[in-house]
Amino acid sequence: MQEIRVTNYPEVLVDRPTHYCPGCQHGIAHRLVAEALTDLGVVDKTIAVSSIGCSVFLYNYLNLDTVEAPHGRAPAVATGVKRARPDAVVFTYQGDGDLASIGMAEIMHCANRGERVTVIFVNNTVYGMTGGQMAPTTLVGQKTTTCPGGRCLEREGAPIRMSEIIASLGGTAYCERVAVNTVKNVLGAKKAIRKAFQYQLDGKGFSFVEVLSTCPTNWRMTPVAANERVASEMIPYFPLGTFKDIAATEGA
Amino acid sequence: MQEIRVTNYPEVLVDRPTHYCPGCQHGIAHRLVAEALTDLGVVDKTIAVSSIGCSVFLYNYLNLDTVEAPHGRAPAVATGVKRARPDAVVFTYQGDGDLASIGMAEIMHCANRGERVTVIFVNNTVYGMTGGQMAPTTLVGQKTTTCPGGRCLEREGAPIRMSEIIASLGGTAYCERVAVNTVKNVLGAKKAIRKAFQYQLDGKGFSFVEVLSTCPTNWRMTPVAANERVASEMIPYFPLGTFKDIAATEGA
Amino acid sequence: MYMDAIIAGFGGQGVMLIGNLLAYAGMHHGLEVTYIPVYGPEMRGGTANCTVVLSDEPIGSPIIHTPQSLIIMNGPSLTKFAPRLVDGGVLVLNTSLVPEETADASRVRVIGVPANEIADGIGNTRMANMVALGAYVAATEVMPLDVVEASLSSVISSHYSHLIPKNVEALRAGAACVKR
Amino acid sequence: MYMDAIIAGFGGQGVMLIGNLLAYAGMHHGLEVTYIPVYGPEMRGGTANCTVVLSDEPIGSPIIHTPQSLIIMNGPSLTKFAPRLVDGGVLVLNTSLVPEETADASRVRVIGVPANEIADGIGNTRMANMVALGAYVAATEVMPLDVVEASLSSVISSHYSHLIPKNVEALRAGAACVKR
Amino acid sequence: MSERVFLKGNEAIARAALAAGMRCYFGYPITPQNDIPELLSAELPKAGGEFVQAESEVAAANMLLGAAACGVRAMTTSSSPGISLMQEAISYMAGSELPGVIVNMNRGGPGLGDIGPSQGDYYQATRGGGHGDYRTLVLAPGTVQEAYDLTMLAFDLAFHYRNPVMVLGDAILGQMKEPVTPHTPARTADPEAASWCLQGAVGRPGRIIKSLFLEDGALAGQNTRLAAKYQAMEAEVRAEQFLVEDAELVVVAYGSIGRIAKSTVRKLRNAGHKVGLVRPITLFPFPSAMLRALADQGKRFLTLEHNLGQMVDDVRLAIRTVADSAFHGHLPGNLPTPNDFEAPILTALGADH
Amino acid sequence: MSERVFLKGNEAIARAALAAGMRCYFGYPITPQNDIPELLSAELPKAGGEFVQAESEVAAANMLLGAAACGVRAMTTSSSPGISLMQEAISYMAGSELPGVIVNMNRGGPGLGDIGPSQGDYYQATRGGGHGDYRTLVLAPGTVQEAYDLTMLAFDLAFHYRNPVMVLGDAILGQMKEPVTPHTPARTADPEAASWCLQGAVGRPGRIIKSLFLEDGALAGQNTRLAAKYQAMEAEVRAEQFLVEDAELVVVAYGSIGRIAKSTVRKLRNAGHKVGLVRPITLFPFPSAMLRALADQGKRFLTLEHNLGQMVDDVRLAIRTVADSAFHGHLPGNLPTPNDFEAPILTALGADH
Amino acid sequence: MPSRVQFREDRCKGCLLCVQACPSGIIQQSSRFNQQGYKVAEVPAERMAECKGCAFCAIMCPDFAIHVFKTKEAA
Amino acid sequence: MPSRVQFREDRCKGCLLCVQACPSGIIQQSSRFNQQGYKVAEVPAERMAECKGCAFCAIMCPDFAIHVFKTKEAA
Ligand SMILES: Cc1ncc(C[n+]2csc(CCOP(=O)(O)OP(=O)(O)O)c2C)c(N)n1
Ligand SMILES: Cc1ncc(C[n+]2csc(CCOP(=O)(O)OP(=O)(O)O)c2C)c(N)n1
Ligand code: SF4
Ligand code: SF4
Ligand code: SF4
Ligand code: SF4
Ligand code: SF4
Ligand code: SF4
Ligand SMILES: [Mg+2]
Ligand SMILES: [Mg+2]
Repeated sequence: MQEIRVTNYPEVLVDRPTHYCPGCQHGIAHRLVAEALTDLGVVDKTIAVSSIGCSVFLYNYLNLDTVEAPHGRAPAVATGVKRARPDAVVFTYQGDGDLASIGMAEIMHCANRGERVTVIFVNNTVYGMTGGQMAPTTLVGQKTTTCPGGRCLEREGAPIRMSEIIASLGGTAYCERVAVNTVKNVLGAKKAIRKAFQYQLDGKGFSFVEVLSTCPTNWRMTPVAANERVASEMIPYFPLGTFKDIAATEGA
Repeated sequence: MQEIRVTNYPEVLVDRPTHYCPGCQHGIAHRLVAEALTDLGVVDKTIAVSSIGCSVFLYNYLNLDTVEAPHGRAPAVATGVKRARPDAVVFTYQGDGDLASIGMAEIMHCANRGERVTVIFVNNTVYGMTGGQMAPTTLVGQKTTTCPGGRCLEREGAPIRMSEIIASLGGTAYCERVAVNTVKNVLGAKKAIRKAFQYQLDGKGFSFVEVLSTCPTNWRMTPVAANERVASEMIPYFPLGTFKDIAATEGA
Repeated sequence: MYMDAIIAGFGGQGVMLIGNLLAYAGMHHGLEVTYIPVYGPEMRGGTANCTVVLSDEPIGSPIIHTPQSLIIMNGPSLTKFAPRLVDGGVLVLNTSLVPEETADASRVRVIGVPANEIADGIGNTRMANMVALGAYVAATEVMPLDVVEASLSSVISSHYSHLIPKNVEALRAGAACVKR
Repeated sequence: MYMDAIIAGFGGQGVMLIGNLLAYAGMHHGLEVTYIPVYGPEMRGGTANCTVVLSDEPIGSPIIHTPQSLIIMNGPSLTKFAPRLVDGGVLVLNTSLVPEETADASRVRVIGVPANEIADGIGNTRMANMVALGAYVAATEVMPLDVVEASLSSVISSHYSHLIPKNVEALRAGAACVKR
Repeated sequence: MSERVFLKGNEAIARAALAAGMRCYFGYPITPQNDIPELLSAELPKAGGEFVQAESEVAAANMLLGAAACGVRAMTTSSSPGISLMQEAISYMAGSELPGVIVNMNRGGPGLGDIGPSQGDYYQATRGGGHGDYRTLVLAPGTVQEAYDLTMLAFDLAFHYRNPVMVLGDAILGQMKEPVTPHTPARTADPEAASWCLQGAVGRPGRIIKSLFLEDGALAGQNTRLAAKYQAMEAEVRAEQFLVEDAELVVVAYGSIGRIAKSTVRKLRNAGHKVGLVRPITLFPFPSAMLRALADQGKRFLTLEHNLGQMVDDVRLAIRTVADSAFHGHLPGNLPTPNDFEAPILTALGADH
Repeated sequence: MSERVFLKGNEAIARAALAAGMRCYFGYPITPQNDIPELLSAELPKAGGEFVQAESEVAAANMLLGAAACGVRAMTTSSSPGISLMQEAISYMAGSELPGVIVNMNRGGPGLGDIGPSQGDYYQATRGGGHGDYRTLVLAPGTVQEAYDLTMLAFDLAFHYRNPVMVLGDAILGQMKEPVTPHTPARTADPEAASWCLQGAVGRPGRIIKSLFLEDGALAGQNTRLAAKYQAMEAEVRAEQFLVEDAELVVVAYGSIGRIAKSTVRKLRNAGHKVGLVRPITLFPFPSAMLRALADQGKRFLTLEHNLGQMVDDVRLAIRTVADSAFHGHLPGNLPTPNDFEAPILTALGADH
Repeated sequence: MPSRVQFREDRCKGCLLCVQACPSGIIQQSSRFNQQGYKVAEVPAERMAECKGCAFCAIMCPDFAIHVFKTKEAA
Repeated sequence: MPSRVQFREDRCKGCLLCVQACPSGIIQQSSRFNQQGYKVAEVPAERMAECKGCAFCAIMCPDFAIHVFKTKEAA
């Protein structure tokens, strides 16, 4: 009889408490990135680009060479990194305010150029770090500190579906939307993130994974209720799935 | 027997020679805007937002209240104008470098918010004003001063199809791509531009007309050859047509 | 008249609320007041503190390095701020969480208040902050307690106004604890 | 040795090319040189001019307000620049487009050259610029003409190198026109 | 109306803008000024105005430009990195002579820095962080009441001079609360803007609002006009003097540091040191003449800032050839208290301590 | 290698960058510097480097930041409005201590201005148009050869100080042609960057390149380090002196205006006027000590700029308490010639003319 | 019903888009330069009668350089 | 084959996502506060035997606060 440990947190995941709020799923996303890099054996050739949002401290939790990008500009910074170090595995980790609002031009053009980088896009429908303002992905009716009456379709427009847009661009090799609200979805997310990095390694082009995530604090919900909202409100509007897979197309 | 003049240039079109190169179709696009505003009887409640490109001098040719926007930011400026003057008819006139490159974030969000403004997007696949550099819409293989070997899909990505992207955004009420390379197409373009303004007047949302246009100078072609290129190379990649019409959808 | 105070504790202990309340009361009492919150370097969790200045003249600095008084709700805050308290200054200490002996009673005037227990007694642990403030007002006599009580409605949203009497009770219990 | 020149004409008349050529030749002749183009306020069409400075010392300003010499290819340029020419300066004037009388021969040294006609004679109107430059070099003796001829390959792309002999012919025809 | 209300600096700015008749607000979230958009997102629509959360600071500043071109009172607010992103648009607004209010709640820099107070953006504010020769009026409140008053004034000045006006606060001013006496300003709109703003060209030639001047001499003309305007702004100089009359040493400090230094000055006065304070309230135009006059009286100077030395340039320029100024910089990243300035002042006084 | 080639200033910069071993270039088209990206789009890939036409100047500057973080030689180039858009990224680069070369071919402003020469961006370049306390080294070539040489130097200095370096030219320098003697620099790469740059964390903890410093005192520490570095940059001061020895009046002018003024000075000397010229080549650090020494000799000063008065602040600060400087600004929008400076110099000399 | 076209020669830039558009094929480039230096378009007098008055030329002209006239029977 | 879970209490933030995920329903919030002030999750000793070792709890934990152990027959 031998007791073995089933849980194996990858070494690249730094063993220290995170600053995230209880139930914030940035932690899960971090772990999945760590696992993918470890599984692919590329940890020591990876360069991370952290962005401005609650996850700016990514570098405190992933023991990687990392550069901090100005708000929204991670895809441009990643472009510079990848051009300087074509052999490195380069990824950005960005929130929805960062990527879909201020950084819209940079993400669109990075994808369109087909930069060989991977983007992990954590969509929690709100500006977490700055205290819960409206994001481009805030759902209609969702209350935030800058749409206190709830987001209004007429006034603020529809929540932006980034995966669908990114998938439509020429340079995108792989684009998928995942969630981490259930065990099954976490496992799916893990596969997607791994695949995204694999495509980068294979030089296929730009790869993009949108991770639906919770912000219990700014949703003003318990973590469990927030997690339930992912299934009840987010996934219906932001459907999970593969929006582009160049290999599938090539195979066809 | 009475001789009547068939050609009726609208009064808002200033009677002075333009600075455009021979065969440059900015002139046609200007005329179509002038005609639409005149037909709709809204000339004196129109505010134009000119952008940075060869057409920055729009205000020299259209006798309208006009503000000059920084490069790429016309949709943001137009948002400010429209919010300040909700009763005005507000439009931007932008080139492909302006709108699809530096101004990508502003056009996406202006459309997504559903600002009640009209955007005339003159796509000539090149940076005209600055001397023929690559634009996001430069066709694969097209030579420019910054892709002297021809645009390369691998390196610079695929030409961006803006109409398709804009049509996918929630706030867009009307989105159409037209050309002005034949009489028939000019007449179609005229209808589209008129419709775009009509939708603004009706408060339906954001309206967008992409006008395929020539830049004989920077294509290094005669105006006639340039005009032929529109049919032979541009339209096949940038198909003409309506990409979104909220009325058509509503009607259905 | 001039008085300044640093009020410090854990994120959830309501130190900002009583700082605000003290400042409001000062204003209602006709004084010049300033209030400034300081969040720790980490944005989420951690400790929090605020500074209140009360004066009958226009106030210069709203930030004070060597305060005349302290309300200390937890251990880390005592460590951080006690050394900066002026000699003879007033230190209201939540002895429910910090042993009274920890404070240097030879240098400053320590008012120990078992704030959590007293609040528990009233039936709401979360009012430990009000208990401490009541003790503070009583100890410093910076203004009459009823001005503070009357100001409660300025800091408690109308949604929670039914809790005002309980808060009054907590303030008074704190004050009573000093009188004894 | 010091000489400066403004060369001006319509957009298509090749004034930039001969400015460049003159500067290159100066460099090959061992001189310090500067060349600077000026496009009109309108970006497309309109007139164009450039300034060339030649010196055996390091050159200060590449931009000259009151030049020592001019090559003027069209009417508007004469109007603009002739008043700024120094007294006694050299004015090479394309009399094919500007009547020689227009220039103030009492103040400056006017070299009238029917550049277009001469170029036409050689069989290529577009070489009027070279005719004018040939005249200029002959009139100012700023350097031997063969240095200019030898520099043609620096400004004419290899694609058009077959035209070099014609350009030489044009330069010489211009020079000849002064000698006479 | 004379009831005192207890407000954060950020709230005071938002309320003042509402009271001043602001019609449009454009902004993008950033600490430490989020109270402003948050308050306005609720209140401005109620007042019939337009609140737009822009996609970025670049967009916000350009929206401001658009609304300003229509002659309406409009504002954007941000903090340091966001203000950097606005520099192109601010230069365009200045070049196009457009009114508009820009609030910078200065935080620590450079780069992402921190979210604490700093005066690191003085140069950027007063010398135009954007390109070209232009100036914005810069108002630097030291109290929450002043934040309220100067925000109101900012709209008036913006329209009077047809120029962007910056209100330069910091994380202290934004977050601190003080009693404020709200009031209704004399003006809440600018009817004279009808003579230049965009409305639609009814029965007149189209108006063009632009900063491109290509024709020969046109840009020179525009720069001359602008320079004359900046000169005229001298009329707006404001500064607080505190105990300078018999002072040997004049401390010069603005904004939050100005008021904190005031506490130090008061304390040192009580200890018998002859020290006074000048607190510039307008940073552009700078109270050079006032300082120069004090220099002429033989006083000495110490400039205190929450940065590594920026305003000290303006102080030294003001008093050059007569006197010079010592400098003490409190480092961004450290919170300033009155104690921090005691030693530097005593040193400058030559007193031992 | 010592063959002279005839190059535009823009071309010289591009060629110098290639010779200096630049690996990555990022840029966005703007007049009057398009020759740089145009040349590099053809040549850099041939040299094994990466040319990227960025979607905007914002993106270009951030790409530069990314490449710099990897320790490779990288550059971006633009002109005034584009440089304004880079201010946030430049502040981040300074805060993160990243090397990188930024070229500004200054055009007329503010706003869209024109495409002619101007020195309107002096403040922005030397005082950090971005937020926070930071400085970039600023090199101001006056000749095409200097444009070539200083571009090479810029890469060395960027890596030596781990700081952005700006090469500040103008539309004159960019468009004019002069003979240049190309050469191969001593360094074309920076192996010592291996000690800090991002490569992948092989057998060592991950490296973090950042400008966020939230922990107590951390940002203050970073600002102290940066200030010390800016102090150390004094070692790089460069300026040209021309006929100053026996001059009564020293003209101070930089870049294109410096060389144009040189012609005027030469002419006035020939006419017997005792005038000399100091042409600062580094604008930050500024040659204050040199000017101060000249002031100590009793000379008088006139600052000439192609703007409304910016560098004159630095001249006055340098010589304050000893002397003062007169100022003459040639207006952006007007092309400067040596004639334009005669009257101002004579006036400053007190000579009649 | 004869029609005719009129070229505003000072506006014409000689781009020849009108030539391309004219269904009658009657427009050609003249050998005349205008002030701007462009060889302007023209319809030779002898072919003007072939003009249909369709205005296709004007529709395609980027420089508003063409006027088209039709002659109608009086009502 | 019994399994067990171990909570790293200093890491736990009491979010209870593990509770939601556990198919055996054996995880609950304790009444213990950790240093950070969170009421940590726990499996009561008496129910540990019900643990399947599926690690669903660990997969859902955002704070890497859970270790899962399985006991195998030795080979
Ligand atoms: C230029 C600039 N603008 C604004 C900010 C303030 N800011 C910091 S994080 C953030 C948004 C974060 O939201 P998101 O990207 O959704 O990430 P989250 O915190 O939700 O994970 C903003 C606006 C900034 N740092 N820089
Ligand atoms: C911030 C900024 N960057 C760059 C420029 C230079 N610039 C002027 S026009 C232009 C591009 C014009 O191309 P496009 O929008 O396609 O218009 P076109 O001239 O082709 O009609 C550029 C890059 C500028 N004025 N401002
Ligand atoms: S604020 Fe939201 S996104 Fe940020 S750590 Fe808390 S829960 Fe996570
Ligand atoms: S450069 Fe191109 S777009 Fe510009 S006017 Fe000429 S033809 Fe038209
Ligand atoms: S009107 Fe029709 S037929 Fe007549 S010239 Fe024009 S295109 Fe030709
Ligand atoms: S289309 Fe117009 S501009 Fe072109 S040739 Fe014909 S008339 Fe002239
Ligand atoms: S391993 Fe499975 S059964 Fe055991 S506690 Fe975790 S989720 Fe429950
Ligand atoms: S999921 Fe993790 S952090 Fe949350 S309660 Fe369970 S063990 Fe604690
Ligand atoms: Mg978010
Ligand atoms: Mg274009």
